[in-house]
Amino acid sequence: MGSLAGSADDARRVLATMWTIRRFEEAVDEMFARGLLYGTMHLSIGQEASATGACLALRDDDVITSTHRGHGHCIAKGADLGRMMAELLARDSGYCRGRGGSMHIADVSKGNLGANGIVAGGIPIAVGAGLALKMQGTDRVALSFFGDGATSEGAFHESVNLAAIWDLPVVFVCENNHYGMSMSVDEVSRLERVADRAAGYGIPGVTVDGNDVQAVHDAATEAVATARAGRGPTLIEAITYRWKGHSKSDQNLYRTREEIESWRQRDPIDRFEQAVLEARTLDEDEIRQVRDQARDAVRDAVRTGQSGPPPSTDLLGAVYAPSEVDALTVASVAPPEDPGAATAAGGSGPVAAAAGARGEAEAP
Amino acid sequence: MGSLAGSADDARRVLATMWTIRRFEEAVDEMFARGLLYGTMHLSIGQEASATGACLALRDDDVITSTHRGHGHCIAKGADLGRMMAELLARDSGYCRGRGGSMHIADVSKGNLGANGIVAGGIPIAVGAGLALKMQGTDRVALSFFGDGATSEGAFHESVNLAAIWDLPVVFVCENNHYGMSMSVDEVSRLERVADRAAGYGIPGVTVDGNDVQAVHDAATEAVATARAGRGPTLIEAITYRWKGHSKSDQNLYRTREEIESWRQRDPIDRFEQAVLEARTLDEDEIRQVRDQARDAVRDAVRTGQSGPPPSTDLLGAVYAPSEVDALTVASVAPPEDPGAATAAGGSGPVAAAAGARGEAEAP
Amino acid sequence: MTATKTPVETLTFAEAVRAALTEAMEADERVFVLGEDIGVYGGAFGVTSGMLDRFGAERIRDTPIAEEAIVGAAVGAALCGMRPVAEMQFSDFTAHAMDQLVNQAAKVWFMLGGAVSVPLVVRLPFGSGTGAAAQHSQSQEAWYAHTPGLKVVMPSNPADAKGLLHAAIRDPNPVVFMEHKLLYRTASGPVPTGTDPIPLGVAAVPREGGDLTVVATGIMVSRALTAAEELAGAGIEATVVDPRTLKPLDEATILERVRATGRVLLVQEAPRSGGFTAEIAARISESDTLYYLEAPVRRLSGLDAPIPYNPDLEKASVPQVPDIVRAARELVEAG
Amino acid sequence: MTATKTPVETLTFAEAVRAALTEAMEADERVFVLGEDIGVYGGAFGVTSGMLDRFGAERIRDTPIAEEAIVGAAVGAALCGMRPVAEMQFSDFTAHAMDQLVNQAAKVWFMLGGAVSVPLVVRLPFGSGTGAAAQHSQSQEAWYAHTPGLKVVMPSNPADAKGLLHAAIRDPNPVVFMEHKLLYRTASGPVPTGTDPIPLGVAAVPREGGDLTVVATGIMVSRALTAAEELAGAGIEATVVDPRTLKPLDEATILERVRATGRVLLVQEAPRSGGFTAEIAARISESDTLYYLEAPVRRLSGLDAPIPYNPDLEKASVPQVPDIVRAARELVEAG
Ligand SMILES: Cc1ncc(C[n+]2csc(CCOP(=O)(O)OP(=O)(O)O)c2C)c(N)n1
Ligand SMILES: Cc1ncc(C[n+]2csc(CCOP(=O)(O)OP(=O)(O)O)c2C)c(N)n1
Ligand SMILES: [Mg+2]
Ligand SMILES: [Mg+2]
Repeated sequence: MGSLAGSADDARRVLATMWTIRRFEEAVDEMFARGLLYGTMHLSIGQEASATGACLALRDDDVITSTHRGHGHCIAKGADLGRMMAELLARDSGYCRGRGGSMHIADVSKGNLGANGIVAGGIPIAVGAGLALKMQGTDRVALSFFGDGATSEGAFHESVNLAAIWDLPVVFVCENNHYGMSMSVDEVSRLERVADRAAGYGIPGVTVDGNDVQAVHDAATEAVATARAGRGPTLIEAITYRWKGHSKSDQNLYRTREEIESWRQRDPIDRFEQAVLEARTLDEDEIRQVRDQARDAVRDAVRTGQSGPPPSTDLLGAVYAPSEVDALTVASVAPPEDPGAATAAGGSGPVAAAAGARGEAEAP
Repeated sequence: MGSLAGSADDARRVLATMWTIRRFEEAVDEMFARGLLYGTMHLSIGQEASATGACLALRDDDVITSTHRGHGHCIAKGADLGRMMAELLARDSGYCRGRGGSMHIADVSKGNLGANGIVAGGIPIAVGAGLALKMQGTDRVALSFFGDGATSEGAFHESVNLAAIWDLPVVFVCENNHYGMSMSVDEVSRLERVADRAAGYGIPGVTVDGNDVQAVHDAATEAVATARAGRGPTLIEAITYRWKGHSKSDQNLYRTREEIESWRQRDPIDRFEQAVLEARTLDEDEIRQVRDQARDAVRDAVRTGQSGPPPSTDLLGAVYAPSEVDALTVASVAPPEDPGAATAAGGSGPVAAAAGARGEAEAP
Repeated sequence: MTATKTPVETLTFAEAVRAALTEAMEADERVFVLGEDIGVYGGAFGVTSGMLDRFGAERIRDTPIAEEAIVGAAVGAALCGMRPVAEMQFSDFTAHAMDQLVNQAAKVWFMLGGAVSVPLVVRLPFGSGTGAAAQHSQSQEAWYAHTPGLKVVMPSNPADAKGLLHAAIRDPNPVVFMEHKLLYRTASGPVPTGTDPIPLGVAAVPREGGDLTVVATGIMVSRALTAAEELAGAGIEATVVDPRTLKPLDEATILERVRATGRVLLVQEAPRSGGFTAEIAARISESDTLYYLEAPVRRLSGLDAPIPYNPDLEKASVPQVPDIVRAARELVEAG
Repeated sequence: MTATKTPVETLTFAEAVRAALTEAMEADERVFVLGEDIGVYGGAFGVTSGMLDRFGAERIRDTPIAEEAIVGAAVGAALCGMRPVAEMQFSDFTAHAMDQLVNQAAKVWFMLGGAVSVPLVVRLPFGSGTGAAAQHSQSQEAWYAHTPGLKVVMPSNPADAKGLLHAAIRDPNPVVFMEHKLLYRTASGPVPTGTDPIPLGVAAVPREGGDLTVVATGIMVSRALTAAEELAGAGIEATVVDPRTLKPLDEATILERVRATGRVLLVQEAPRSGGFTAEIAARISESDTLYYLEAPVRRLSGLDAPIPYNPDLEKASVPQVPDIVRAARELVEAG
């Protein structure tokens, strides 16, 4: 696997993603403070490397499930910032038409099956996605993000086990940011590492420095390859830290100022920039350019979001999909760029090219 | 730990328990076939050694949770056969006053918190029992029986983890009889052994021959000692086999006649009898006597059960405990034989001698 | 009267469910079934018996005992273009899967702004009468009907079971499909061949009579029909309405029939308090149908108690034919 | 009028809950609290704030994120002589714990023949209005009220919160204690000092008026009272009934008040279909109270939809004061 910091293209892409996440969430934080946003928010500032490194290991036609702390995953999987911001601003132009908010942003067209307000709620869904992708005879992969706290849930256990015994193409990425809300990860398990949970399922478990985008990317790339090859799931633990409180109500009583500060010193973006500079892949100016672009993109997004129309008030009409909706047409998420690719790679499953099932007409 | 087969007292006790379970379930099987019993039954014939060996490692004041296949646990924890049979016959004199049936027999006075119709349903309850026993400052232990199939449930995961991190006095006994209904244990996990699941929780996991009562007893004794000493839970896997179908509707399509026959050859009772004979602890006559006593006790139980009155028809009056019921008075399960013992051993917990809390009068 | 007659075959309720599953799987490769012991065992109630041989282990997919993962995997598969049918071995075990059913499946379409639907069927063998006691005998349709985003279907006979299951599988929304265990073998009747769906949200009126209307759900429909025969012998003619789907509910048909007879008896197996027929009573009481009532609404329900093991008590816990006859007589004689 | 007056203090709803917990823990060593982030964090809504310092980590017991184990451990502890109070961080997460709550806790006393009881309280912060969207805003009291073996309490003000929680903790049965999140800080009022319980099953009638009866639950009680003030300005006098506990339900008081006014408006936050007020409507419609009605029963409920994020839509999803005023006027003017 190549060095991301060593390739100008990769370095730009990685930096652009990480800075976009950072700037997006800083903007959100500020807007919230100014009373422009409603509800609550869970920010991933300080954790940008895990979302970025993991999603970079995916193809466009792979899918992810995300969490309550999902802005980073969403951006890294290619979402439109304007539609994200519009959703946070509860507009009709938002991804969820203003009905979901931060905890439910999804971008199905890019294979993001959604943030989730339920801790561990996305994990079984990712396993089902992996099952579908396998049954459809594709070599697409489902990657599930979740936190350290989520591994205490029964849903984690049932899901990882199911993916393991069915050799499903699923990658489990635990973003261990040391806390589930106020609960230290050290207190919710006797294990040294979250990745050691893998031993209970007979699957590979790897722990990486989650603030090292290269390390995350390497681990994810290998796990994705394993999954694509039909050898089943991997559990990746990416050790990181959230700089901000758990949510808007957090007073940070369970951790020290010093601890937070020490992790700010381990800024994943700064670290990657240093690597890029050391490798002389990009110079300071080029890096600043990426950073400025991220800032501008977020500013644009705020404007786009704010100019969005208010949502439809027909709530009762929005509860059930109308019978004309065929799941396939809306849910054939992220078709491969070369429509032949997936079919070529697949065809061995029982439902080869599900898109053709029942011969329904489908817009290209 | 001494050899059970080498001590006449132990040998008699073990044989009596195993034969009682065997004869009880044979009787139940026959009664069901003759249409005398209602509902369904899950028989543990062939698995007698695990219930017997594990319960023998417990004190009277320790508690257990049991399963749908719970007659053996119930008998091994000292239940009255007549009340068990009365329950199966749906009489008022049954343990549940005819309301529970086979899947819900409990004998709270002996520390059996109940069979359970929900797979893995008793596991969290055992953890809560362990928590209570610990908080009350006792050195009592909770032991949870469950099957191989139960380890796929989220409840298993959450509970074992909780017991592990809180160092609760709980012993998890998985009776691996090779199948969860029709599902082979090999198909529900990538692991070689169920006990390997322990690795995911940082607790000891041991696999024993579940048809060897001595092996089960040794493992349970050690696990109980660990628990009593405040060092937390152990997962014991007892490998065994059920001779009968899963329940009354089972056609045994998922396994071969040969497989069943091969396990009948490994009869845990026969095996223990051979060991006793080899050790010359008891002779054939003495063994026959134990066996006959078991048969007679079961016959008596059938008679007692059948002579029980029909249950109360006041169902609506049976839904809620009346407000005079203080949980403590009914739930101070299995007070230690020497009332001083538990208090002496405990007293360190925050609720020392809970029986004294609020100074309520309680019958001795 | 009809120009062409659809050929029918006689099937049990279990066979009708199996027929719908089989036909749907043949017609649409995206349909598959997952659950505990549905393969070689054929399901706890034999519903999927023989389907493993026909469709193989990929599409008749035996799972570990892990209800949350079963429903969750079905949700994820549905999101990605499949049309899963998940079986809970007993409806009671859905207690383990409520997050995926209620917090995920039911809400995705709404919460994600209509970006993606969850075409999922969860089959729930439910109800009492088998001696399986409190944890294996519940009737919790009211929970699901109170969950926006779910559709709730409760067929009362083989023909409806087949037609409604076809509709449920084709529906783009999550559908809870409730099958009373006692019906599987005891209910037998003519079932149209072919794969025509019975649309969700249309009540059936299997019997017409002028003296009272009995609205009954699930297994209570056949008991109501038997009771109606008996009542007819005593000169009381009952209309029997079978909502068939609780969500969507065919309120119009129910209210119309209640108005026509002026007397209504609501019959469900579920415990009384907060049961689904309370909703029907409420709809009557808040509409002008109220003015047509010649006697108060009458509900017959299961007791507000868990289901006991003892067979006599178990029977006494839920409405039986004589209870319906008695309540109907009282209702008619009241006014 | 009363001879001796209990001293009162002014507390918020959250403080009142905390006071009851604190007093119960001081009075009875068997009482302890477990849940997520209840220790140093003080609970997601600050209810247990400061209690860790007072009682220590053994009795204010922070748990992993594992709702089934939380409730299950509470059940096991209750069986063995403790009196646990389990907090679900949001009521919605009970979806993970339904097996332990419904299949275990609710049924043990009945199913085990009265051999052992489960003195357990599960506190559920519930309801919409915080912008937390569909998975954090539900009102599922109807599920619990439809579960024989559970008691269901829903206080509407600080004094009731405290007194009812004392009763719930002392009750030998599992009690679901529902706390509307919006009340925690906004509801403030006089609360009697001391540990007197308010018995479960006794409705309150915080306002009397002859024109109609409004039966409202939870946060809808304060909205109903505000609406009643407004209505009084327009010459319409409303009786407001607050059931306080849904199971057991004080049916007698409700029916009596409905008979006295001849008009009834039922107000709940939960979605309409199958909501708890349907049960109240049913009880009215099946009793002779029906004959006293001068207009059909009127229900105001949440929409049959998940709760949306957008604040305007969120508000529009559940009854607000003007909705109550409007419905009451229509009801009174109707007949
Ligand atoms: C089932 C469930 N339980 C509890 C919560 C409340 N909650 C939201 S996030 C959170 C902490 C999650 O910790 P972790 O999984 O480590 O993710 P992080 O917040 O650290 O990213 C909790 C307890 C929830 N949303 N869902
Ligand atoms: C939650 C739940 N899921 C499914 C069932 C149906 N069921 C009862 S026993 C059983 C098999 C259990 O297997 P195992 O745990 O190995 O115990 P065994 O029957 O082999 O003793 C199943 C699937 C149930 N009772 N509860
Ligand atoms: Mg975390
Ligand atoms: Mg087994």
